[in-house]
Amino acid sequence: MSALPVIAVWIGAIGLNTWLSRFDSRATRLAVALIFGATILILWEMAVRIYAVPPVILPAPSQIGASFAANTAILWSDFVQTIVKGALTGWLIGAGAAIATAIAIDRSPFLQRGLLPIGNFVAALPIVGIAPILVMWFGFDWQSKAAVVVVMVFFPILVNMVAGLAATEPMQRDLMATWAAPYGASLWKLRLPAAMPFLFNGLKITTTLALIGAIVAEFFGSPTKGMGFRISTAVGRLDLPLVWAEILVAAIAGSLFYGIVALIEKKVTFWHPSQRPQRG
Amino acid sequence: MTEATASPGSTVLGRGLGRALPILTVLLAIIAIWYLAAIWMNATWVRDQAVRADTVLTTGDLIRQTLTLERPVLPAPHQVAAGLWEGIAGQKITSKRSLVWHGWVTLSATLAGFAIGTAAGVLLAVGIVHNRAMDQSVMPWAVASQTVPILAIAPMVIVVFASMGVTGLLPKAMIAAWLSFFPVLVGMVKGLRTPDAMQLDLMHSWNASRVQQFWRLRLPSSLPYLFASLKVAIAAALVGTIVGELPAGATSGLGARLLSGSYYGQTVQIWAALFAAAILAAVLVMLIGALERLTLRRMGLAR
Amino acid sequence: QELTLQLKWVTQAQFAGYYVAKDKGFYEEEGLDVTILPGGPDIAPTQVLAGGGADVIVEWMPAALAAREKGLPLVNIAQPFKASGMMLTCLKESGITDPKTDFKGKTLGVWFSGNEYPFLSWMSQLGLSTEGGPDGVTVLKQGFNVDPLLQKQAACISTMTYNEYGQVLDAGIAPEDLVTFKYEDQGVATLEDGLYVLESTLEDDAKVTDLVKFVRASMKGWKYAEENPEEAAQIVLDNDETGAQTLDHQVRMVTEIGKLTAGSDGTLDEADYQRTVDTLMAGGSDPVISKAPEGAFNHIITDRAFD
Amino acid sequence: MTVIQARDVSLTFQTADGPVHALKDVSLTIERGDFVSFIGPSGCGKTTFLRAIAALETPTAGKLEVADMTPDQARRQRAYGYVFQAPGLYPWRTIAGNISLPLEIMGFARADRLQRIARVLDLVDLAGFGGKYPWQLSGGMQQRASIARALAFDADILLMDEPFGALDEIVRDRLNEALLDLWKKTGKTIGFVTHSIPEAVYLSTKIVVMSPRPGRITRVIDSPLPRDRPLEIRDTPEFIALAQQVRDGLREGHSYD
Amino acid sequence: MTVIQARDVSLTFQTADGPVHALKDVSLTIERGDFVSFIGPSGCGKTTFLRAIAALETPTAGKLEVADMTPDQARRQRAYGYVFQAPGLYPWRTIAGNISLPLEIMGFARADRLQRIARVLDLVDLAGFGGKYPWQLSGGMQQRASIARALAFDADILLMDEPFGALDEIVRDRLNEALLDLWKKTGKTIGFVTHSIPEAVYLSTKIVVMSPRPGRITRVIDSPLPRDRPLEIRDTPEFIALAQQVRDGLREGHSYD
Ligand SMILES: Nc1ncnc2c1ncn2[C@@H]1O[C@H](COP(=O)(O)OP(=O)(O)OP(=O)(O)O)[C@@H](O)[C@H]1O
Ligand SMILES: Nc1ncnc2c1ncn2[C@@H]1O[C@H](COP(=O)(O)OP(=O)(O)OP(=O)(O)O)[C@@H](O)[C@H]1O
Ligand SMILES: Cc1ncc(C[n+]2csc(CCO)c2C)c(N)n1
Ligand SMILES: [Mg+2]
Ligand SMILES: [Mg+2]
Repeated sequence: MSALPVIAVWIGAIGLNTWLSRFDSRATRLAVALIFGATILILWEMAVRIYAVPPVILPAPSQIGASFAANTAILWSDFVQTIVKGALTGWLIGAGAAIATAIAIDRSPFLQRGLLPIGNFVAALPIVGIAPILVMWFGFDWQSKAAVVVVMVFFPILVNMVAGLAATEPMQRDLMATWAAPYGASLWKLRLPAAMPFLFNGLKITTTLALIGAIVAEFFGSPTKGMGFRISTAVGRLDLPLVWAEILVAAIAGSLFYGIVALIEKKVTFWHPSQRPQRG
Repeated sequence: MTEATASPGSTVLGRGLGRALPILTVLLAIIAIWYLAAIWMNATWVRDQAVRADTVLTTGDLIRQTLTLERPVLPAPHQVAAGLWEGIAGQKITSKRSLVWHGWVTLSATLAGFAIGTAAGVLLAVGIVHNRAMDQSVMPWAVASQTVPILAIAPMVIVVFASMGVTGLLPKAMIAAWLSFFPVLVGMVKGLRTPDAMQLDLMHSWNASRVQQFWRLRLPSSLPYLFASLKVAIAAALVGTIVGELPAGATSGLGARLLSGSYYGQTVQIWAALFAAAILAAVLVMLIGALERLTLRRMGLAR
Repeated sequence: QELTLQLKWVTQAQFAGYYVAKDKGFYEEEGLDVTILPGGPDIAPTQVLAGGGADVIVEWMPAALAAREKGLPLVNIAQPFKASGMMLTCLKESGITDPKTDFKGKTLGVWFSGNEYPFLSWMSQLGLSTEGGPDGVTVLKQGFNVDPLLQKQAACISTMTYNEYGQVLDAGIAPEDLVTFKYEDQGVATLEDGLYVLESTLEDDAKVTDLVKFVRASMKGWKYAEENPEEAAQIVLDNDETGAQTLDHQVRMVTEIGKLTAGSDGTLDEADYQRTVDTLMAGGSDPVISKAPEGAFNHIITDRAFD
Repeated sequence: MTVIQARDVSLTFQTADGPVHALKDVSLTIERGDFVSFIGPSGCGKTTFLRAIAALETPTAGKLEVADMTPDQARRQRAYGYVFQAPGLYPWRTIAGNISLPLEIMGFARADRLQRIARVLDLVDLAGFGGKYPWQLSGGMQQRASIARALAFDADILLMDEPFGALDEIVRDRLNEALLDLWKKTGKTIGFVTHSIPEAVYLSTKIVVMSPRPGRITRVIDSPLPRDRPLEIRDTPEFIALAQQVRDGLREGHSYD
Repeated sequence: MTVIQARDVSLTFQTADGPVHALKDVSLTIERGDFVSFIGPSGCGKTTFLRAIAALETPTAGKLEVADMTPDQARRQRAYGYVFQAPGLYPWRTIAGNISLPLEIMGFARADRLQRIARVLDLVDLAGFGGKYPWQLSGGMQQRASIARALAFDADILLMDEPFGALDEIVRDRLNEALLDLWKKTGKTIGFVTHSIPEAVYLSTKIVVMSPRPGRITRVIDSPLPRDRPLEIRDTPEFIALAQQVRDGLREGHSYD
């Protein structure tokens, strides 16, 4: 019986979205996505209230919102510590190193064939195993978090970049040969631009990896701030709304990070068929 | 220009060697660097100990000691290899110290999570491709779902499941599923959308129903994409399981092994468990690769 | 009767009493079927209790009282541990001899997740800020092991007399090279490893009967462990599924734990309780508990168990 | 008997850059057994018109009838086979499997399917290749297979959109001969899009010349050539004159792309 | 003066299915200012021969000289421009940027580049489109841009591999006329691969007919047509006779694909 209102809201939202989705314009697309998200929140709130779920198990969205509003200062400093210092720095260093490595081994198929399988192997190492080791090596502040992120993002970006550098069409390479282009010119004017769609694929995948890595690494030692630190201590204090507020920050930051990279991708690879405005 | 042409007289053996040689070379280089790093990183400790014990070290002593520490900062490759060997072959596989036993515990949850994640990913993808409302609602939030630091809240997830009476393998598997459904979803949506306009038009001109279109066109076309995603997904499922094992009472599984090594500063145990996990991941990915080749060859998609 | 016990930490001799009681059949004799769930760094036993995953938990009093203020009505039903085993262990070479003067500007490793409260009140008694700077201390959230000390990332780290301290010694650092500050000696000790249940559990007579049996059998286990350290260590080892423990370490741990359980028959000493509450209320700007809790402990179980 | 009847058919695509008038007031009558070629510069709406007949596009104005039904009814009745420029064979099915696919979808029985597959493979001179996969065949053979697929379910109308555009001249000659042969044998009505003037002239009974922006028909030329056409007919003065007529038609409506 | 000289050139590809003899004992002399067309069925080695001249492939036997150098020396001296069947424009550069690319690589100064770009855009009738991106242009325009790119650095030799294969007949006619015009104006030596007999006959001073398996030259036909060729020349008896000659040559070496 108590499930009736939940089901009613659910069905109502589905109906609304089905109707809206028929218009398929920019605005309705956004609206549909937002309605979907809002529905989930409402259902969550209703379920928590109707079934009297204890807040130490699952707080209601309203409680999370209140905690978010009450703790903005803490959330901000955690955000700076973990995402700006840890994740972003690590991601930039990792991406830079991966791109440089890809270009460095570009001329040596031998190295590529040797490095890539091993790279895939290393990428399969679970971070929970690497994190304590890196915390031991690089200290407990954000440097070790950045190091974890570097390790996590390096190989996915490397693999994509190497594939991208090889992704030119034979005809495009032949053209370069007919102009007797030296290595540098064909790298700079052909292969790097052609590699961009692949590179951005790697960059996008690794945005969420970077966040997760930085947060989890904090479980293995950290200063007294940071999102991972806050989550683990707040769980210990049963301050679940704060935990979820941190998760919310992570989700927003992650989506923004992804969105920004996707936006840059759009600017850089405007020419790629997947980015061009549809003709006809 | 000549990349594609195999040199004449190349044998299977020669080709195998041609593939293994670069890997071996890089591997050797890594091991050499690793040894140097081990000496360098462990030296501080060895020197401090010498000072504390008031002894003088020769370079030979220093190097020997850095490579044989019981609690090294970085264990030497042979120490890790010995730890792995000890864990895999040195125990009865039912022993709690056996990596095979822990590996099996992890594997079973991984496979369960992988199965759940794959099923969820495929079903969502089918829905998304066939229903515009679902496409517009689910897809943006699927991306957002992956930004939730599931690894950080895994302990809570376990507790929440426990409060609902779900314990044992399933909570771990759910975390694994959460991580693995996303690549499957993305790959499958892409795959189901690969048939080009002409192929869809052909189906249309034959007045094929949606179900016929799905089974005879969309699904077969999506398989290459599906397999590519499955490889990512199974590795993700393994990571999810290991993370889920840490708080699941930390009793067994490679994750528990990793963490308990960490509590007691047993670096060699950590590294052995780490490598066991990576090897397991590599084997799983290879298995899917083999399955992929088999299927695609039978379908005539791999030449 | 089935009963689930959630431990605060991984399987080790810290919980020897319970494992002994189970292995030696003490629970069975009382007609109980007890399941022991090991804990871990990321497990908040209070949360497990709230979620219904366990009937009884082993928890430290600061965390339990904090949870009580958060609205989770925890009640202490027994207190096998009389004394606190927490201490700060410093490298002698860091030059720390007196907490009052030497902590300034140093980095200290502290356990969080509800275990930071005694430390914070200690620092506030010393008048030291925990926000770093030359006049305060830099606090490092210590992970699960003693690496920060060995790697000299911290001048001092938190250790338990029975566990981490031994690990530091095992790592090859001699006791002469270390300086230790026990919380007991600093007057900031709080009660550790008590047994807690939800208030609602105590309203159920059948449950109360079970708990009485449970506490009685557990205390029997503790006394047995005190008297037979070797056997107790072996039992713990047999119950450890990770296979990471060593017998030597567990034997030492049983011995050290014995010193903490020695003074207790399981009944909570109200004086100890009051001292814990006072320490926590003195927690400086951000006290753990803002007002003295009421009904946070209950002697019903121990009274019935031991008369 | 009239099979396809278009009256003032217009078709406008709404695009981001404004409307595109792919077809504007197109009227045409095609009789049973006609071989009609559509020729015209790129973008003049040939494909769009053929797709409209096949109910793959819907006209925005005018009336279009196929076998006395709406195009969509005709589609549901499987009144036509459609051949695209690229063979569009499924790589995971053999040639026989590919031909079988529409038959399966239309619910033909297994025995009937096998018989039909054998017959059309024979018709396009691919007997013996049923077990091969598409990529094991040359481009010309693939295109013949795709024609076989469109023939298998024996629709009365065959619509072909530049089926030989990607093939070389010699192969094209052969396939043109084969197609003529097939048409004579089966008496099907064929709509055929091409870019090549000789091809259009060689094959058709009726040549429809179109011009772009907006897409419309500028000339409909009825061919005086006999139904029997050896390849050498292309060197006859009638043929050359007809070709010139088509070329003139094309020039009229053509501006430098 | 001889510009390209091939003596007994053979080129064998080693493939998984055994060696493929793409060229076998090919001998040919091309004089300065010649317009040479290569025609033949698919797989007869036209592309391979052109690529060998451009030093994109290396003959396995025989001697090949370009402007009295080895092909590779000639390539390094940037002795030729090459146009592929597909336009092969870089999508991230505008049309002007694409034409500029080889000039940048060859180190032309900026001012000179701009001037050359303007000149060749004019030459291929694309003035005003320099700022557009390739995908914003039609296929014909893209192909003209790629020709402009090959012309920009003024090599003496122009090698073109089916440059108009993908275009429709009318556009093709126009581009053929433009190409002839350009050739007359600049006096370049042109090597041109095509599948179309009329195209080969219309453009060339010399038609090389090839046949496959192994790839070889079966006929070299010198054209008696004058250098000035209006489009209407294609209806003259000389033209038709020449075309017939080429067709005969093709038939000789051709087997059903
Ligand atoms: N789906 C569509 N959306 C928008 N415009 C379209 C669409 N399909 C075709 N067009 C436009 O309609 C016009 C006619 O296109 P159509 O494909 O019918 O030409 P065509 O004669 O077949 O050309 P081609 O010889 O290049 O195949 C063109 O301008 C084209 O760009
Ligand atoms: N890189 C290569 N490796 C192996 N075989 C090749 C390679 N390039 C071409 N060939 C083979 O060499 C032969 C000649 O090919 P080529 O591309 O020169 O023919 P073509 O006359 O240009 O044909 P088309 O008209 O189809 O372009 C063919 O049999 C082809 O399959
Ligand atoms: C993250 C984390 N770190 C430390 C402790 C403190 N702690 C409580 S019991 C125990 C075992 C002693 O060896 C320890 C270390 C904790 N609970 N969680
Ligand atoms: Mg078309
Ligand atoms: Mg070619």
